[in-house]
Amino acid sequence: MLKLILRRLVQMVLIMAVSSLLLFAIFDTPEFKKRLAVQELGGFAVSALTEESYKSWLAARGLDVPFYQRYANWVGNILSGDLGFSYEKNRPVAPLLADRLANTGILAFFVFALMIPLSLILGILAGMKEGSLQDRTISFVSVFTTSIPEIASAILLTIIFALGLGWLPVKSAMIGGFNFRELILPVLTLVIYDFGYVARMTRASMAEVMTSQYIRTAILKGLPYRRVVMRHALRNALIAPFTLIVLQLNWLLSGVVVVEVFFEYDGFGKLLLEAALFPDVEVVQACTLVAVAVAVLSQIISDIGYTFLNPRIRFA
Amino acid sequence: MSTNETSSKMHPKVREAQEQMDSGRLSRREFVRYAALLGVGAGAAYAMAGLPSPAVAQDAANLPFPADDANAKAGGILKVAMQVQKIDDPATFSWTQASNQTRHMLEYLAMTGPDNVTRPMLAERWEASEDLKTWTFYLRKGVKWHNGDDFTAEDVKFNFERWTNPDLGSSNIGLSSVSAMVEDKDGKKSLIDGAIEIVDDHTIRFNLTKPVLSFPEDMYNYPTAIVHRGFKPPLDSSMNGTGAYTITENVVGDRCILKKVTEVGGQPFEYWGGTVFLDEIHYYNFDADNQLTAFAGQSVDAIYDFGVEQMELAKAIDGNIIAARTAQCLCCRMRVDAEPFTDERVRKAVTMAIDNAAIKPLVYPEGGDVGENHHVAPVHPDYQALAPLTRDVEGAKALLAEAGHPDGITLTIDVGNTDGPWHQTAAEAMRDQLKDAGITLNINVIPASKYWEIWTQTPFGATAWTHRPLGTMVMSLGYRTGVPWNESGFASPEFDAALDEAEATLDVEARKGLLAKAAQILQDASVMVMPIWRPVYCMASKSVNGYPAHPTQYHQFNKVWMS
Amino acid sequence: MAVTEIPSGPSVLDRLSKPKPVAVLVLLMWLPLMAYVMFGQAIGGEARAVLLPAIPATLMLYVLGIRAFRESRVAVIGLTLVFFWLLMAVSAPYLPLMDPNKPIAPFTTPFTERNDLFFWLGTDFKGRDMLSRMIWGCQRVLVWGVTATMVAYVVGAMFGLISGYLAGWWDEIISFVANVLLSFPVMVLFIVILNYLGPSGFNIVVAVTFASAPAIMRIVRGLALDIKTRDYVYAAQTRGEHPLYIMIFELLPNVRGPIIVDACLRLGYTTVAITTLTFLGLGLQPPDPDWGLMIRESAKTAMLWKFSYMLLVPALAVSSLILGFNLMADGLREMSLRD
Amino acid sequence: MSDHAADQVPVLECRNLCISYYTRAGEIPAVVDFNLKLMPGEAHGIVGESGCGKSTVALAIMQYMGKNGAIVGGEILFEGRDMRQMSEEELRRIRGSRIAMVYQEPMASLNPSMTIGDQLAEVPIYHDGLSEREALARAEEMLAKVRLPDPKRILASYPHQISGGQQQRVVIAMALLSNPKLLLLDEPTTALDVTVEAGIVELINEIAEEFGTSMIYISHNLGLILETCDRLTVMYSGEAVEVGDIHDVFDEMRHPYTRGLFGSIPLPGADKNAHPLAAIPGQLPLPHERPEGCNFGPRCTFFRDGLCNVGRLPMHAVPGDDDHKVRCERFQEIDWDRDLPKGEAKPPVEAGDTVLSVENMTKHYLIEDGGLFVGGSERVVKANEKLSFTAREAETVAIVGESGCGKSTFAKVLMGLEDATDGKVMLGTVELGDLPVERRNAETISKLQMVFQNPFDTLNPSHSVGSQIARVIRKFGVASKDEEVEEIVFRLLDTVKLPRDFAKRKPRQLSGGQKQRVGIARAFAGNPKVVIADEPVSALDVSVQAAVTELLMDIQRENRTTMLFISHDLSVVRYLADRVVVMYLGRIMEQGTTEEIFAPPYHPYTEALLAAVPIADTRIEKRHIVLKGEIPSPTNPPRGCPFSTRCPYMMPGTCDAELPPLRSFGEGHRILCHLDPAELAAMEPVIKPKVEAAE
Repeated sequence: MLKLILRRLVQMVLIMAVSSLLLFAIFDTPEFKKRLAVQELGGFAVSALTEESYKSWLAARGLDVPFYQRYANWVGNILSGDLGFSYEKNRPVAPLLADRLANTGILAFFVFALMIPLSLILGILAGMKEGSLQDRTISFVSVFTTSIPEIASAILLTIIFALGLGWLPVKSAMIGGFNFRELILPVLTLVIYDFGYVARMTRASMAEVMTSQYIRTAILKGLPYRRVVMRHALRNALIAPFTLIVLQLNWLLSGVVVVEVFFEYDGFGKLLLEAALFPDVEVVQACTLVAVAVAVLSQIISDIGYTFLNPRIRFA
Repeated sequence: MSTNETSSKMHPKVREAQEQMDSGRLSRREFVRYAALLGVGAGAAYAMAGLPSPAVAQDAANLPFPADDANAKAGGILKVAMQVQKIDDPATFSWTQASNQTRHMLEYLAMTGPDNVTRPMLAERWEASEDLKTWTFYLRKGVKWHNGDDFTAEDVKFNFERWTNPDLGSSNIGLSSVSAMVEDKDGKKSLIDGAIEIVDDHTIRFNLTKPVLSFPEDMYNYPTAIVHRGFKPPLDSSMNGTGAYTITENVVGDRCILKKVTEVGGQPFEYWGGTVFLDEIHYYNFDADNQLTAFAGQSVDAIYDFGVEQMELAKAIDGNIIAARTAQCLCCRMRVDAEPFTDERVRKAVTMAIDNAAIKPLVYPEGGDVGENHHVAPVHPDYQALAPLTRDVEGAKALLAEAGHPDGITLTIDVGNTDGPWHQTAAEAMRDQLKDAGITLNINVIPASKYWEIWTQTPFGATAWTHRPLGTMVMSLGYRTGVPWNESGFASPEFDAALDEAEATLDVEARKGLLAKAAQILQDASVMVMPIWRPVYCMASKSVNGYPAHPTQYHQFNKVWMS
Repeated sequence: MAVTEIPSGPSVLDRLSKPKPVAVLVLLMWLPLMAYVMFGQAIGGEARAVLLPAIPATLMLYVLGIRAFRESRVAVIGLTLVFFWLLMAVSAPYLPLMDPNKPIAPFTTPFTERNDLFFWLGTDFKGRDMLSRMIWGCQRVLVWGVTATMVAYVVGAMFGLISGYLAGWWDEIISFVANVLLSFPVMVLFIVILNYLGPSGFNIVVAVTFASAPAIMRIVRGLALDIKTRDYVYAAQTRGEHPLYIMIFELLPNVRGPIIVDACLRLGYTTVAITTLTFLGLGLQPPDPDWGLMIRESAKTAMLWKFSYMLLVPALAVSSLILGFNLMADGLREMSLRD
Repeated sequence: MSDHAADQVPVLECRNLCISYYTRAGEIPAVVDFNLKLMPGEAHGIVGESGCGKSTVALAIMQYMGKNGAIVGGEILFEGRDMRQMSEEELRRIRGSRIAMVYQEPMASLNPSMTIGDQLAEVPIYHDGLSEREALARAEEMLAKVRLPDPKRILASYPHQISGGQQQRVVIAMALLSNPKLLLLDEPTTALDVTVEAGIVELINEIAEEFGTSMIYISHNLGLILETCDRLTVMYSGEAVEVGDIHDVFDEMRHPYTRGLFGSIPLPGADKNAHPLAAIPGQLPLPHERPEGCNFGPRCTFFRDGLCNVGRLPMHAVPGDDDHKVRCERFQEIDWDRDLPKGEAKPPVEAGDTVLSVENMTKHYLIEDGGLFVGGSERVVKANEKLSFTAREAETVAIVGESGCGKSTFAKVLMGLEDATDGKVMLGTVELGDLPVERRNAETISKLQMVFQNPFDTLNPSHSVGSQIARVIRKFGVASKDEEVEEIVFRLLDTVKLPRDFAKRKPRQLSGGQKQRVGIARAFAGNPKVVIADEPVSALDVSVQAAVTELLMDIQRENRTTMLFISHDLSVVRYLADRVVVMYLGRIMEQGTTEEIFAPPYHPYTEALLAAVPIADTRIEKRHIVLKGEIPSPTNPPRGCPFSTRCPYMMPGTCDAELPPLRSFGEGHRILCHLDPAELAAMEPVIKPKVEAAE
């Protein structure tokens, strides 16, 4: 097990190294540098720059050296704890990223706090009696909600709760400090899109377990139905959803982009998009590293969890 | 300063101008602007023109600000939705927004009001020599820096020295006033010795190499904010200004918070400009998509700028929409050295097939001016109307046929929407009109940043030009042979000569005529389709009083108050 | 000898005995639509003529589809939704619609008349007819979405087969690359790739391929690992078939079934991705109508109860298409489980 | 025991039981008009082929029908009470305590995420209200009773940590924990190896004696039923066709299907030349395609139109024996002694020259115990160790062994999918051992073909039958023109007795037996010299097995092909093999002609194997040998003789230390054993005719 985790971590570092080098190479084109200059100086100004002053502008930003050299510096800095500097936001990346990650973390916390119980309960209720009315209802609702992409559910929720009923604020910029009411719509948007998927997977897992032979054994042993479900079915049925939920962390990093942009919530996704469009290379780099780390760590957690929940692997 | 005092030292040109006004060759409004530039107090100038002076404080302080509103209440926070940029060095600002962030902390020598009249600000008054080559600025006494220092001529000199240092990369060096203090030495620009003279603590004189009329106007160009003589970038490290407010927090892309300065080193701070009402000014960074929503949700009290596409939305929200005429435009220029535009007939066919007057209402139903396919706007003081353009579809077809495209031609225009989606709307309207003349226009929409990479090279592109105070200024920036921003590749000695002549002519009326000549050359060459001079819209909630609309979108909130 | 032999098709017997009307119909529907959307401008003036054969083909396919799916009500609903949009896509130039790009009467609310024209779904901020934009808008989503998914499948299946069947170093390398790509959240990958390549339909295809192919590769790899233990593969190996032959003729046809369900789901994801990316400004570009673009443009102008129809229309349109794909996937899965 | 007192209440009685499944196609009757009476202490067998409804009956008795099954008629009386009238709670109390069940797949029947102790303890906790400690103690006791070593360790184990045989013992222990009145055993040994199966069967018999539990034993294997049951129901296609005392049914069967079944299984005495098997023609009807009248009608040689295909047939009691009933309208008209089904006798085939010779063939695998970077330990798995034997033209050589014996690896090396580590494999003059299939030429490849075990896997479901055969024809260069290829495809289909229009069919339209025929056609399409048949019939139903086996033999006979017949079923081997190779854990333990193998001297493992195979013949008496333990893992074989851990003759210090010598008994008969040749020769035959015929 330890070996597996170690291997994953080594793999993570490898992936990070490969992807960040690639990113540096990608963002090294003259077009990107020019774009950066345009963003900073304005289109008119850039085209009025002489070759020489453009070069000195590049030098001032350290963009005049080949990307591998910058990469080496950057890696050195990373190792010493310096994540770089944001051209766009004019501040070091580390505190910037920390702020944004914290915001996304808050968002994610509420999403999971709502989504996990909701999807597991619905999934189990549906999977317990495959083909029953409650199953078909829950299944249909979950297909339906997963079919509404975040952007559409954000719109629908905004129209209903903010524009129509006026119960909630339209945007979540939180300019007056943290405001729970502004968090509701983004959280709901993400939950609506995601819970259906997890519920369906839970349902499938539960349904499969319920038709398994050991459940038949348990029933024919004369155990009460409650005991069969709670003791025999649940644990086995929840293995798959558990790993899935952990892996949703990775999904969430994708989902938050559109939600944060739509609701103007200052989180990781919005930062990433802004940085990519700017192009704020070091921020993109840092965001990507975080994303990869989250992805790989969630895989590790899901592996450990899977092993822990599944004695077949734990005592192999 | 009293009117008499001013008139005693009145610049001879003022008399000239007054004569022109009296003879009807100069509008009264233009006379006021002109006289103010030449050092006549704005109040006096208005009086000379026989116009009612706007409510500008007329007390002894000769303040550039509007008069205090009798009902004004002190206190409150003004929250404005605007892009929050970095403000490392005011001299190198690239955007108006950054200057708005610092405007209430770092002030200017002069200030151009919404009425386009330039009044003294940190300067108390100025004088120009008869040949307009020597300018003397008398600085306001009693202006204090936030660190307790007095504001002196040393501060001003320090700023000019910075601006003229090419290593800094300030765009101020390109201002006609500043550039007239600079010489080329060994291929490097540097300040001419003796160009700046400190007469005394509060008097400074500039000796220019060429006559410049617009010196005071230049001194309100957004990167000319005056910093303390000890300034070292970045600004964040030592916030120091002369304004009524100071920046307490500036988070790029998020917020910029200004607070009223109340005390300096234990001493109460007395602002030279009289009463200010707001306690704090907050700028919040919102996407264009979200700012009106934020406004409607009362997250902010005012919006820096919104596009015409949001007008209906804005109208539906409770608030004051404030529009200003500008010389901002969309210049759909054809590169005269790129196929198929090398053939003037093709270009002409394009301009002939388009009815600018029909496009404007589609793009800007309210406000704005119809363009005339050259680059002088009706708001420019040196504008003179040309003969109206008429659409001639048949003529366009004939020209096309003559140019070897009897079955029509397919053109592609690059649109970057750098200034908002209205670019595209305008291009689409052009497309619909061109269709009638057998010209198929493909609209290639590309991201703004991409557009800035190609704007000077693309054969056919829609470029947004920002507001500049003078027609001559923008004409020489954009259409002189070989200048860097000459995006159309237009090269006409005739045009250059006409422009030179216009710039050298101080007689307003003559100058207008000469500029019109240059404009006519440009129009005849069919270099561009210039359908529209756009208005700018900003918005303030009803509780914001005295929110000024400035064509350059400069914020001046000293006399703004919240009810 | 045998190693260099180029594999031939399964058999003449098989090929002759089975004409494939469905495949012909699919091509008849798809190719014109693709040509129209991707190269419409190049074709020029009467480009819409190419769509003529596609309309009856779409209708016939729908009828065939209904017959094939009749066992599952869910699948029929899904199919109906998808084919509704397909039909709209192929027949949009022939429908009595206003020009989707022409500004007529800005901010006209739905079901009102203005300038002697009746606007069922109102107009947007530029005054363009929403109904017309909604119907035209499905063309690009469908064409680019399906194309991107197909390309992703070709690439993913290819690598999956190689990785699963050949195993060893091939597997190590391909799996590592897939892992690298899978470690990026999809949206991060999209943003980085599209930012690099610039926004356009073709680049969306590339981005979707990068984002989806690794997952597809994993599925196919898993299936290949399973199928390669089957006796018929063993039989092919023992008669000395070239690995390429085995992958293409023994594995691929059997991988096809299980991945059809996944493909339907993935079509949904791709539609979401394209709409979202376009909303973020990284996808399809204006002026031609597209749902994501409609949302993007309206988000600036319509954040008000009385203008919310501008957002509602594209949001519901895109949801209905995705619902169609998902229900089809559900129905197909249900049917495959019953067999 | 046959005359029960009238007052004795049957433990279980099924009356006119009808069970249906509801599917898309509508209601499908799974079991129709099923009657059964089980007295206390009685063991009742239900035998039948797949789809006959035997497992459905068991689940119906438990009242567990799944979501689309339902009991549509009749009664199930448990100790006189109709279970269909009971409430869920009443049922729950009966399940697991009064009626218990043992399942076919022990691994799947145990919850993978609970310890065995927890799973066992539940039964007494919920049925007898014991505390957890008491329950665990009872569980431990019971584990000891089912002869599981170290019950404490097993209680703490998870199911996957113990072997399949142990799992089944756990399931049996679980069933016995509450001392049930009735035990349902649904194919309890099918998933197990023969020698392990023998142990379980022994256990079941002991339980019956010790606990006096009534049992219903469901199996497809007549031999097993004979070893375990008192009475027997033969089911065919949802109906009981014959019920009676085990000896009555075995010796005086009165239904054509029952007799057909017995004719299809290779009993001792059957011989491929003199007494070939008599297959039942046709195939099992699908549940929704059952014929009118007698379900067996279409396959029955005694079928009479207007009699057998009219209405629903009742059960008739055999005159003179009320307990013996048959569902046949003509059973009294048939001369049961004369009309014995008989295959056509065929002349024996003379074996030719040596075609294949294997000499010291060794195959080792390296398994890397993955380390993070390097330094993971490597283990050697000795899959095949020094195999030597020869096969001659037209000869059938059977390779016999249980799981893990290395027979599949051997096939892989032969087919060129693996390289031999050492030794030689000669096909004619071509050395195959280190010649992978890619480097073999078409001729070599076509000389050596294979028939696979699993009919559902053997054909690619995506291609038509014809195209799959055609591919082989082309590939081996038999023909290349389309017409010629088609002609050959048709001829091959004729050969395997399939209609020509099957060429166009997809495999899913074929039954298991038909697929296997196509597989045979494909193997013979390239005119091979040697065909490896890997358990070609073990996955088929009994009545189909015979036909496919006969077909295979006929084609082999005709083409004078050498056949390597891999099997675990000694009955089949004895029937068709000329020579036999017995393998255990990668080594050949014994080889010789079929007669030599089936008569002493035996290798102790051969002896145990022979004793373990159930034989459905009442006239045969078998010695009782049950091996202890399980087959060791090939990755960790015992030292010395691989069989030493289970051998009843094990001599400590010798057998578990040194590799035994190869002892030769006459030409070709070799035994790998430490036992003295004399001792080996003195062994008694395992199978011999019963001295006294059963009554």
